[in-house]
Amino acid sequence: MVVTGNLKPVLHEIRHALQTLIEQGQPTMLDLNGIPFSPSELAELETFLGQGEIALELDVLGKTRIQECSYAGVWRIQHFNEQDKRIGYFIEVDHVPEILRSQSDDMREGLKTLSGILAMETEVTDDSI
Amino acid sequence: MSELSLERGINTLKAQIDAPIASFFSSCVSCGMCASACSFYTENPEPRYTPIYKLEPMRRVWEQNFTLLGKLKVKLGIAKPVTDEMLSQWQELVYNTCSLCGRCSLICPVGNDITYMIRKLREGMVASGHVPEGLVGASTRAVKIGSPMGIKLPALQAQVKHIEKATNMQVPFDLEGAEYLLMLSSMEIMNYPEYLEAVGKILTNAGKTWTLSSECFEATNSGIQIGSSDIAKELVSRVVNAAEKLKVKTVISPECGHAYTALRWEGPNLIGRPYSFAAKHIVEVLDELREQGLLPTEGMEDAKLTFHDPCQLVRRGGVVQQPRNLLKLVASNFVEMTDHGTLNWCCGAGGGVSANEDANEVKMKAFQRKKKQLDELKVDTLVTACANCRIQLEEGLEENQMDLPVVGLTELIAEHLVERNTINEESRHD
Amino acid sequence: MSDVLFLQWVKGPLFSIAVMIFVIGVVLRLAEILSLGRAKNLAVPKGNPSLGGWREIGRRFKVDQGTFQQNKITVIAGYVFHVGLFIVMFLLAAHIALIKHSLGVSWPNLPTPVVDMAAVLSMLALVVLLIDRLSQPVKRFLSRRNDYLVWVATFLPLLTGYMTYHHLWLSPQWLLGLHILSVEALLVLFPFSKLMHTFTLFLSRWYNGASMGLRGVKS
Amino acid sequence: MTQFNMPTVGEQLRENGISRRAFLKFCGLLASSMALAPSMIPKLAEALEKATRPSVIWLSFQECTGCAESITRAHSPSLEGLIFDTISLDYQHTLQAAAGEAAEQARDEAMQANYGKYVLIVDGSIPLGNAGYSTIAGVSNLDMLKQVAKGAAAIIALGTCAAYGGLPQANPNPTGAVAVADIIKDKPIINVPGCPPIPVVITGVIAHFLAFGLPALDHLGRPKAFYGQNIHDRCYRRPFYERGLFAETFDDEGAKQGWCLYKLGCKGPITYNACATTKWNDGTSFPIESGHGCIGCSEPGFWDFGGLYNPVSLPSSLSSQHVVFATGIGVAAGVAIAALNKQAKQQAKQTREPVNVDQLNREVQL
Repeated sequence: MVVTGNLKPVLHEIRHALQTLIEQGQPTMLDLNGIPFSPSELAELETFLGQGEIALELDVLGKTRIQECSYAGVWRIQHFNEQDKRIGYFIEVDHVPEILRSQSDDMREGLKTLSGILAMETEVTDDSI
Repeated sequence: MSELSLERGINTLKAQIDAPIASFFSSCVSCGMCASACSFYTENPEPRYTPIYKLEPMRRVWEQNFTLLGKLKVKLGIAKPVTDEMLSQWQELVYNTCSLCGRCSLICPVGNDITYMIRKLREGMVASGHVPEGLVGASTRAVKIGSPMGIKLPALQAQVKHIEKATNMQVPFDLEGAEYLLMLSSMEIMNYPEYLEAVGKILTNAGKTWTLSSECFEATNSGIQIGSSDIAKELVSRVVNAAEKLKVKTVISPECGHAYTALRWEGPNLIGRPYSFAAKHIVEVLDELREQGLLPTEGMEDAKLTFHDPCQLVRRGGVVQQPRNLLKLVASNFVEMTDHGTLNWCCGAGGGVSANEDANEVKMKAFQRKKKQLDELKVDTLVTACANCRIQLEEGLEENQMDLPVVGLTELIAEHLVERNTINEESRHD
Repeated sequence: MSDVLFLQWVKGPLFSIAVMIFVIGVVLRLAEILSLGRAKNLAVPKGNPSLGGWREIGRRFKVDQGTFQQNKITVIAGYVFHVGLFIVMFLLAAHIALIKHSLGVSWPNLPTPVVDMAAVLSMLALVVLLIDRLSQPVKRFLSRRNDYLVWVATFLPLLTGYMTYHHLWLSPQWLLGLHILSVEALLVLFPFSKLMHTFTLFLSRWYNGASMGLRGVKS
Repeated sequence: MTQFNMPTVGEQLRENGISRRAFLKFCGLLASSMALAPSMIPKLAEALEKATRPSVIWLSFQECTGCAESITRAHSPSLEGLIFDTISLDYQHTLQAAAGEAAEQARDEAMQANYGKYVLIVDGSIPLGNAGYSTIAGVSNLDMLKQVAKGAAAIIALGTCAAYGGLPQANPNPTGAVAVADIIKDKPIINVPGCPPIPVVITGVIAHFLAFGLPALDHLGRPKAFYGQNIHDRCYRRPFYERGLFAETFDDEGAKQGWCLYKLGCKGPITYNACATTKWNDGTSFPIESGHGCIGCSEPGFWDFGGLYNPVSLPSSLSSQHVVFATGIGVAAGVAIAALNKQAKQQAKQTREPVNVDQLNREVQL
């Protein structure tokens, strides 16, 4: 069986990242695509990380699936393309994955839209009066 | 005839260099292990005494005449030539500090027969006139008088008479058709007359016919020691002529190392043909008699004794087991030195060193190696089978105030000999 | 010159030239040696000369106790170096591929880290031997320029090979090129230096052993 | 045609209906493809948001259009497609609608409008042997390159041909092909070699240029981010190499077991590229994973490495015939040398005079 020997260091890195998050509030991201694994090691990694309470699917440029692992604060983020082929695989160690947060610009745009709609509604209401 | 010169020396070396020598020089990796195999180095650790270094003149002649790169170096004028100065410097290394004992040849990890090369280098030293006076004297006496120590026939005859009177034994001269022709070394005639008596007793007792030759009794060969095949050939021819004239079956080389090498191995090559007789060392003959049951002995030496292997017998002659077989007949407490048999250390005086006054000091230093071996064992008696070794051992022991008798193996056996006539008579009485 | 041009140059024409010089040189040197001949020995043999020759070829791989005690560094480091070099030269997959390519014969290889370790041990042994050569009076005295040159020529292929495998210092092309170049230097030097002992050692042992065999000397 | 006030990349993307969350995903994937640390993702997003959409002039010289194929054949809307859409490709004679004089005019206009600011992409090598070997609209490649390079902010030499000479330069290089960097010395040049380069590498380089300017380059002018990894070091088959397990043929048991392809000519040990991590066809696989050795296409002179199927260590011109030939010469020379040696020895033997003791005595008395 092929063993790259990369599994152990990655697991330790995750542990260290979680500790850093707790102690310093610093989030960490790991790019699993950049690290060669053998199929058996990959399977081992999945088993080790396990399944947490949350599983989400986003629809952005193809699907993006987000799962919390057995360890709170450790997130599994998998990006897929339109053909549903995985093109990115990250481990993010944070309270909430960055991609889930609503972005300030988007919020500002939302606020603008929301305000516009409400303003229009007010106008309509005023007209009706 | 022209005088000896550098040119003649180099020419002689060129004629000596053969495939083995070219291979040996090509193989040397300068590991220095031959130094540790040589008692002249170990007891006198100057790097220039390293065996392979002693061959530097010959290596240069080989390189400059028989290798492409060497010839190129000569053409470019960057080759270091062999000069008269160099050879006179090397005389000490080639003669005084080498006994041709062959231990380096045995140890060398790449298999170089250094001793073989030293022997050949001496040919060049002779042709260029760089030889120790002692060896020239010995060679001259050997050629002109018949013995390196200047002993003439009458001296031997006197010895023989003395023996005949004392033992009631016939010592035949020039007995044609005898089985054995007994050769002697001057040292035995001068220092150890017991030897002749002992061999005579044993051979007669074994019912063998044997004889001395009045034309040639000297077995040693100064030509081999000085390294002149011309002189060696002259000397060995005398033995061959005497043996063939008397039509003997076997010529017995005495208790002497290099005489055996000269007669057994170099002789046929010097005269350019095989012998019509066999050449054997006395120890070989005795062991054959033992095998044939013709060497009955009685009584055992209970003194702790050890055997000093003469180099020319073990490393250059393959006579290792025979002296041990013989010793077991007569010694109950025989012990071996740490390095024995083919690995034995030289006494320090072989290969012409004993005849070379220049080497007097260094040969006693080389003896220290032997002394260490003996100190380890603490024996009561030291046995050997070479008169030259024996003299060196006795001298060395005396100088180092060691009270240890040195005995010739043949004499030791003779002392325990049971007369076969007595046996036969006894059996008849039964 | 770019690293690739360099690599192509050393891998291509230069390697062919080096191998040719090596082969021509070795054949020539052996001819030089063998042509000097050996006189037929007329003494009645006591044993079988060729048997003695073969016996000595084998026996001299072993060292007697006394000699070993006096030459521990030479013997141990010498053995480690030679065995290591043998493993590196003949049991690394890349080298076997080269031999298969140029001679058409091949055999199984060893795992690369084993070969790597052999290379490291071999280099360490060489360093030990060099220090020994410089500090032992006899070795130092005997050593000529040739001895040091051959040391360097043997060390460099090991070092550059090691560096190539571990991607040390330069680009792999440079390193592989330098490695091959260092081997080429070794090949060219080989026939004209003491490296020839690789072949002549067997000749020498045989000659010496044959002489021993003839005399019935069994060591 | 070309606007003087180009929109920013962010604006451009949003115009194409990409939400900010999608943009964030895009930046994450982009960072991943550029081998940037994930912590760089926010910085990348911020920089890209504000980067000006650049004008790009793409010149194709002695090339096969494989490089353009590589980037344009990707599934849409792919990451590379998206980034490709953010640039204003003002001249690319394969892709643009205009042809002939109109096309050349578009190039002139783009050059004038964005002089000193546009990005020049070159694929293909430039023949120096004879100007007529490759021309566009009657202008030789050499002249056109010099002319367009003059006003470029930076040049991306796309593909091994533009970066190092590539196939046209392979021995014996009949057209005298050279790389962009052999001609242009006074402009920043980013080499993006590969035959072809990996699509995301192409766009990654563009994105990096847009977001952060010129990337850090290695000694061969390649962005370290993509070409910093040795294929052999990152190869998933590396453990087999370490254990000394090699496929000997393409269909033996070793090949089926996925053993190392070194002996089948894999050039991974001397090749730097992102194939082993980024992979091809939307991350599906890369040559070694598909059972074929790396051919080293992102390295200079890869065509002349000595056979695609020969191990890297093999000499490129030595054959067993050389060995036989050399042995022959050696034997012939050996015979000659041997004759000389024999003669020298024979002569020494013949001229050797015997020594006698009288001579010795005279010598000693001297």
